[in-house]
Amino acid sequence: MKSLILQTIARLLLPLMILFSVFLMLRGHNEPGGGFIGGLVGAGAFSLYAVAFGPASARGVLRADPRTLLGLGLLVTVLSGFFAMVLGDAFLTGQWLIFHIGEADFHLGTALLFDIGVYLVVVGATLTVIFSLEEEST
Amino acid sequence: MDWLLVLPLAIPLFFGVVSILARNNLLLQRWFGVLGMVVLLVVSIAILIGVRTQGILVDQMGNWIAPFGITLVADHLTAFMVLITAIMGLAVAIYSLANIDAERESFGYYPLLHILLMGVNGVFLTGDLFNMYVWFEVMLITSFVLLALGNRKEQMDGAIKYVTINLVSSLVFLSGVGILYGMTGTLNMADMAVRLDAVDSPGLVTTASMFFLVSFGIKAAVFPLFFWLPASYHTPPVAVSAIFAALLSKVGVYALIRVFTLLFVQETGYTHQIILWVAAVTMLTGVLGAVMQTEFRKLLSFHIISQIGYMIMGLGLYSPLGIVGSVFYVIHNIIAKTNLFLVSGVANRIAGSFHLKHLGGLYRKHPFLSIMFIIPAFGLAGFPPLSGFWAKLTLTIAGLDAREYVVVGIALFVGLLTLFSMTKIFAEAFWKPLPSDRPKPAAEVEGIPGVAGIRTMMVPIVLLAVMTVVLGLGAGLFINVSLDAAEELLDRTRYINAVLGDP
Amino acid sequence: MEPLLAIMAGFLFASGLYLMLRRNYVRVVIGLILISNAANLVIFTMGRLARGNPPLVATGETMPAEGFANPLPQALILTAIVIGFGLLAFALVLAYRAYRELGTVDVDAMRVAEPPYPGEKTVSGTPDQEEA
Amino acid sequence: MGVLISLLIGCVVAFAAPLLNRAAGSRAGVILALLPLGLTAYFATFVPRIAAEGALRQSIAWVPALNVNLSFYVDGLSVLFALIISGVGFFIVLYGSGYLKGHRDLGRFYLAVTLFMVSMLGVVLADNIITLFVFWELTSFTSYLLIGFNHEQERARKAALQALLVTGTGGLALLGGLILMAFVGGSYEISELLNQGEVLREHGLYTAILILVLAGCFTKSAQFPFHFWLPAAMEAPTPVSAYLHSATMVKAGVYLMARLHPALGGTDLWILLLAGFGAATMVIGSWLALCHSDLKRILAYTTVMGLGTLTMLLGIGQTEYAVVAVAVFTLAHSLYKGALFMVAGSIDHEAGTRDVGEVGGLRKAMPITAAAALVAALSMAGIVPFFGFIAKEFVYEAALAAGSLPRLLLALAILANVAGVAAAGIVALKPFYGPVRTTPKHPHEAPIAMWAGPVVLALLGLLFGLAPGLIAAPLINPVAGAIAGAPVSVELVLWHGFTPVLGMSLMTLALGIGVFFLWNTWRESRFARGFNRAFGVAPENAYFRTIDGMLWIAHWQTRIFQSGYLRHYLTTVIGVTAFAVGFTLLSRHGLVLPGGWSAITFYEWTLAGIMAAGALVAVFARSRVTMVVAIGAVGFSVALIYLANSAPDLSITQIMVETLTVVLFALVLIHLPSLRPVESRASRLRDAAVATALGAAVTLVMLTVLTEPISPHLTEYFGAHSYVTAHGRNIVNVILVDFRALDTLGEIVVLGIAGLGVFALVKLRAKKRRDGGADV
Repeated sequence: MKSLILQTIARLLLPLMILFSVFLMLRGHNEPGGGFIGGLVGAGAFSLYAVAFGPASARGVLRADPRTLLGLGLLVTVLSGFFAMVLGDAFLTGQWLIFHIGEADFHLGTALLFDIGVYLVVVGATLTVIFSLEEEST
Repeated sequence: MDWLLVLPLAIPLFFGVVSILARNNLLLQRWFGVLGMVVLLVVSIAILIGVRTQGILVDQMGNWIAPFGITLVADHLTAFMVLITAIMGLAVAIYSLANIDAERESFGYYPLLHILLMGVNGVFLTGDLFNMYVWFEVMLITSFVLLALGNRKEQMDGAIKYVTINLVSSLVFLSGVGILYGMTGTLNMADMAVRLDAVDSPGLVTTASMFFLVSFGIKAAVFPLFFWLPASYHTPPVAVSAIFAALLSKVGVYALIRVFTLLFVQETGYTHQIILWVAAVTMLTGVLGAVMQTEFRKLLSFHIISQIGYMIMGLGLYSPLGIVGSVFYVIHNIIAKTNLFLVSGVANRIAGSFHLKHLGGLYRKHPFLSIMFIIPAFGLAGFPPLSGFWAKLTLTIAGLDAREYVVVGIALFVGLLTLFSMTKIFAEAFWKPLPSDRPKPAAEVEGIPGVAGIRTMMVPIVLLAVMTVVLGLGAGLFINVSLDAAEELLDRTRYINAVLGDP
Repeated sequence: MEPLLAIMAGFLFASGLYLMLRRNYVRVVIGLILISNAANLVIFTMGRLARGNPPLVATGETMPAEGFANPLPQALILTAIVIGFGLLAFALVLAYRAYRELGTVDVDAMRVAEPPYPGEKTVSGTPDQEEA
Repeated sequence: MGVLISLLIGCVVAFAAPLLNRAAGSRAGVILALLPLGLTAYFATFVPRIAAEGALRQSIAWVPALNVNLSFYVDGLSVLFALIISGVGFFIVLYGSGYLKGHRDLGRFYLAVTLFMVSMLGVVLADNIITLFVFWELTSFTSYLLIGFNHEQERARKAALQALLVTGTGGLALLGGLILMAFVGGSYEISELLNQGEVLREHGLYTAILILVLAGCFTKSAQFPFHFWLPAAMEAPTPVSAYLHSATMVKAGVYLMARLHPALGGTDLWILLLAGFGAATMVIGSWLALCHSDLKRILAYTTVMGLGTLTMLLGIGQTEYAVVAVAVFTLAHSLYKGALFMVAGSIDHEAGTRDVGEVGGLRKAMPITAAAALVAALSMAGIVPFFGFIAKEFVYEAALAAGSLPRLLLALAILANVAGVAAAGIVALKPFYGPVRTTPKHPHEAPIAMWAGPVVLALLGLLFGLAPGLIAAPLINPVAGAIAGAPVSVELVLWHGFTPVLGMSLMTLALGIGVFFLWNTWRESRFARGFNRAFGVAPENAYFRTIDGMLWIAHWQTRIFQSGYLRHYLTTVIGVTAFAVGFTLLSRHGLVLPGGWSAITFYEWTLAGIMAAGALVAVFARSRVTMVVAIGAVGFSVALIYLANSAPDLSITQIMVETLTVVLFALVLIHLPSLRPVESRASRLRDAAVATALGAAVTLVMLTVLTEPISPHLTEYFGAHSYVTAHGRNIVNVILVDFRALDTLGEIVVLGIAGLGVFALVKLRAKKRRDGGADV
């Protein structure tokens, strides 16, 4: 599997796909996309890298253990929910900061935090699965 | 704010996540295991107090008014179930300290235990049918992993059967949710209850109810859908068997009670009569399965099935006393059955086997353990004045009152067979002298905490035995409270008004 | 197209269930995938369909266009797909692990947790050979 | 409250007994005996009060929702039994301390026997039927522990189980009967039900109630054909046999029948059942006694006879003679039988055997025991001036006065008593007189703890015989009145003069002595053996066959249902689902199909066709690659359906997941074998039928639901609030992260756990542990 072409492509694609996945996640509140889809794309980037260079190098690039990402994602999601409770609202009530920049309104809210959590969990869980299965094969 | 209702979900999730992140620190995981359960217990007590003092508690997630967001609801039944879940969680967490090997711990035993409870509590608390599906899945996937954790041969075999059948059940559930949504355009159960009454053809609602009868019936392990349970419950470590026995099938029973008192009451002469007869056959077939078993935990597993029959018998009777009987039976059974599983673990630790023919001599050498077995075992068989007697008595009175003589007859007869099989364990494992040709005791096998662990394992056993006795002697109080639960369940308007706001 | 989808959902159900009744556990997992899709189609159809009007609020508007597609089933299915994927991944790897431990993917030969009754005839044959 | 407190004290003492035994050693027995002694004194104080004021009632609520009260009803009947229970209990505790001296389980004996005493007192004192039942079952439970006292012997374990199951079966019937009685009579308190006799007897459920209640009483009181458990229960240590299986527990059934006589008694059915079964039990028991040479078995069978007599008397309980006979016979029997059992135990204890054929001439070694045995046996044989004589006279009088078939009953009573006389002789004379025999142990007189009981009980039998007036007015008449349901006053005298009954007594005695001398011949005879087989062994065998049959059914049905094959399980589950949904739809609603078929476009038909083809290919695929490709085709056509129906998010997700699924398959399938094996044709057809049934059911339900419009209220709300309130333009995403964020939270938890699960499945290496037993 370790072909030079694949390795070159993977090295190039990795940052692009990660950027794209973050973009998908961020725009998800208004356009098709969202944390889940973004997360799958992000996981795909590392999976590709793992195919090209082996799971060990992919783990190296990822730095964190995917299970840590998974845990962090869950933590972020719960905290986004508790954010509202601190402010006296029900669990998971959206809290919003609205900026007016020129013509456009800019909404920044806990929903985004929530989606980031989803993103992290999806990346973490998918990579946990893929890495361990690939390590089993090699 | 009733943010209280979120905590039974958030606390286990929090402790679970911390345990995932701290996966290399086993000591911390162990103590967080116990600590998390204690916190959960405190919260559940607070919820019960809240329900007792303020009536049905409601919390609209994200502040979206019902039926548009997801609503968490706690009535008496929910409060009971959440409380008993926390108690079982604590009991098993303590037991796990001496029962779970370091290998399983390092592969996520404690996070799984926490999140299992999260899923279970989610099912109890949610007022939204699709959300209930999600929590069922949370519960299922954690139970899958717990069951398989360890990767031993029996576990793999059991897990294949358990996973497959339960996935079918989930998909039937999901389809049922879809169909109900297609009929009512809503997912909030209170809203749905109102709209189902307005459906022109009650027969169609009854048809939809069959999806739930089957799907929850599989989870509850009723006849003829129970196969996954005896196929798998004896394969994981005892702590896992015990928490499964405590909670999983009872979640199915809870769901049956919930939907067949809240949603599907249009044609009770059909639906509830089916439930009643399913109950009768379930208790009979389960106990017959039990009497022929020679393995401690398999015998107990078949008993779970049998007792599920009692639990839904009260639902089938669909009278206040019947529901009281069901609720009481669920609570009593969770306590007693879990305890018996825990005792089986101690017996195995001492004698090195779960097979009755290899066990023996426990009565002579461990009289205290014997008492701790007798209490839940005879409680389960419905011996007065232990808790099981009152549960059975309530059902008997309710059944005779409804003139369901045959079903009552079966219920009483099954009690006798239960006694028969419990005395079988007692005679074989406790009374009989220890046979000489038996495998080496587990305590001598490497990698497992030795006999020293028994003291820790006895802590939850004693706790639960005391509960069985207290629940028996103090049945008056508990039945009065259960009556409140039954009235709430039978008078749907209270639930509906609490969720949707007074009309 | 709702009636057609109702038929398709039933068809996928039937095919998936048939596969679940096969002896090879890989087929069972494939069956699960089909039924998952079928259940999603049930929800999708039950929410009623709308062509060419996705549930989006256009820029500058505060409400979606009249006759927009029902967003709730879509959200439910999204959730169900993810859950289904998680369960599938687990079931698939379970099949792998079970094969490693038990030496077979033939469910009829999986009788470790429930050993044969005395005098019962079990499935004959050797464990499957791993393909070269 | 007094009664309840006394019982509670009893409980506390019971649970303290093992500790006391450890602390006080050999004195523990004497200390513990103070409890029954105190209780005897306490209950004795009720005797004058009842005679003066009538019955007393005490009550506090226990489980009010179920009408269960801790209520106690103290009248003549209950006080007589309470006195027997606590009085005999005193001697039993003493006796046990001697009999089991130094036994390592003595503490457990004290615990169980004291707990039994409390339970038994509860039975006879309870007013509430549920409370009564609670105590009733507790006596069964303690009896189980006591019969299984020598638990390392299989016989003891089996006998314990047998007694528990037989009495337990009856107990369940009893519970049903009592509850029905409460329904009909409108109360759970016996004292109130006693006034509802007419209502009860004329109600349609009367027969059911009576049969159920009697099932409980007959099994507990060892009536034929349930009598077999009693001789088997002789596996218990002798103090237990003396106490539970002659003086007290077995009389619980008699007590309850007597107690309920005013409420349920007097009907033809009552007379038929009680007199019939009672008389049969009486005769069978008495003659079975003579078929054995084990002292305890002989006594056990004569106990069966006594219980039969009492049941028969209650059956014909419409006369004063009968009710008085019940009272007198109960007391007399408890006194002499308790004494004789203890004597038998002493013989066993001292000589090491209790087979009549192996002992003889013990009189010299054990003079006190011998004397007690003699006195008790004379009472049992019904000889003047012992209390047993009065009892027997009353039995004969009652039989003569019976409304139906008096001659038959009298004849049967005489027949039974002849054997009784012989048995008394065998038990009390054979071991002590005649030539001295060598026994396994060298016999000595039993210690005082062990002879005190027999002596006192036997002497009481003499005292009450000589001075029956002592107890007639204060005790016997209230008892008889309670059974009759109306005041009774009969003068109790030893000497009636030369009545026909006296003649019969003499005849009984003469015949009995004759049988005594012919005993060995009888026992060896083919008739006796056949008799024992038919009435002693056969019922017990029937019990074993029932158990075996039950186990056979259990095995058969479990093997069918829990076959061990996943495919059987799934077939059943799918079939049941299909049937439940399909049948309900067709039977409760019927088929209504929606329109709108013409609106389906060509593209949609094409998509459906691709999807169907993909599914079919997956079904019939022979290679794994084909199968995965086919499943991909299905997934992508589903994605296209989503896209065509305004669900872009769904479509993208489906495609992503589908891709990932293929990757997973690729990673896993390389490790797995090919798609063999293939099933038989029949099994494939069956599976196809079941699967199609459920698929069709789902389709039909969906089509039916589609005939009605869906309520749009949720959809409209989401449309209106998605941007305005929740600041999102993608409504689906807003639902996911806001409106229904809790779903998403659960969803990612599932995904996360699945990830951890896969990790554990792959990475955790199952260590080679020993086969068979599961770990930890």
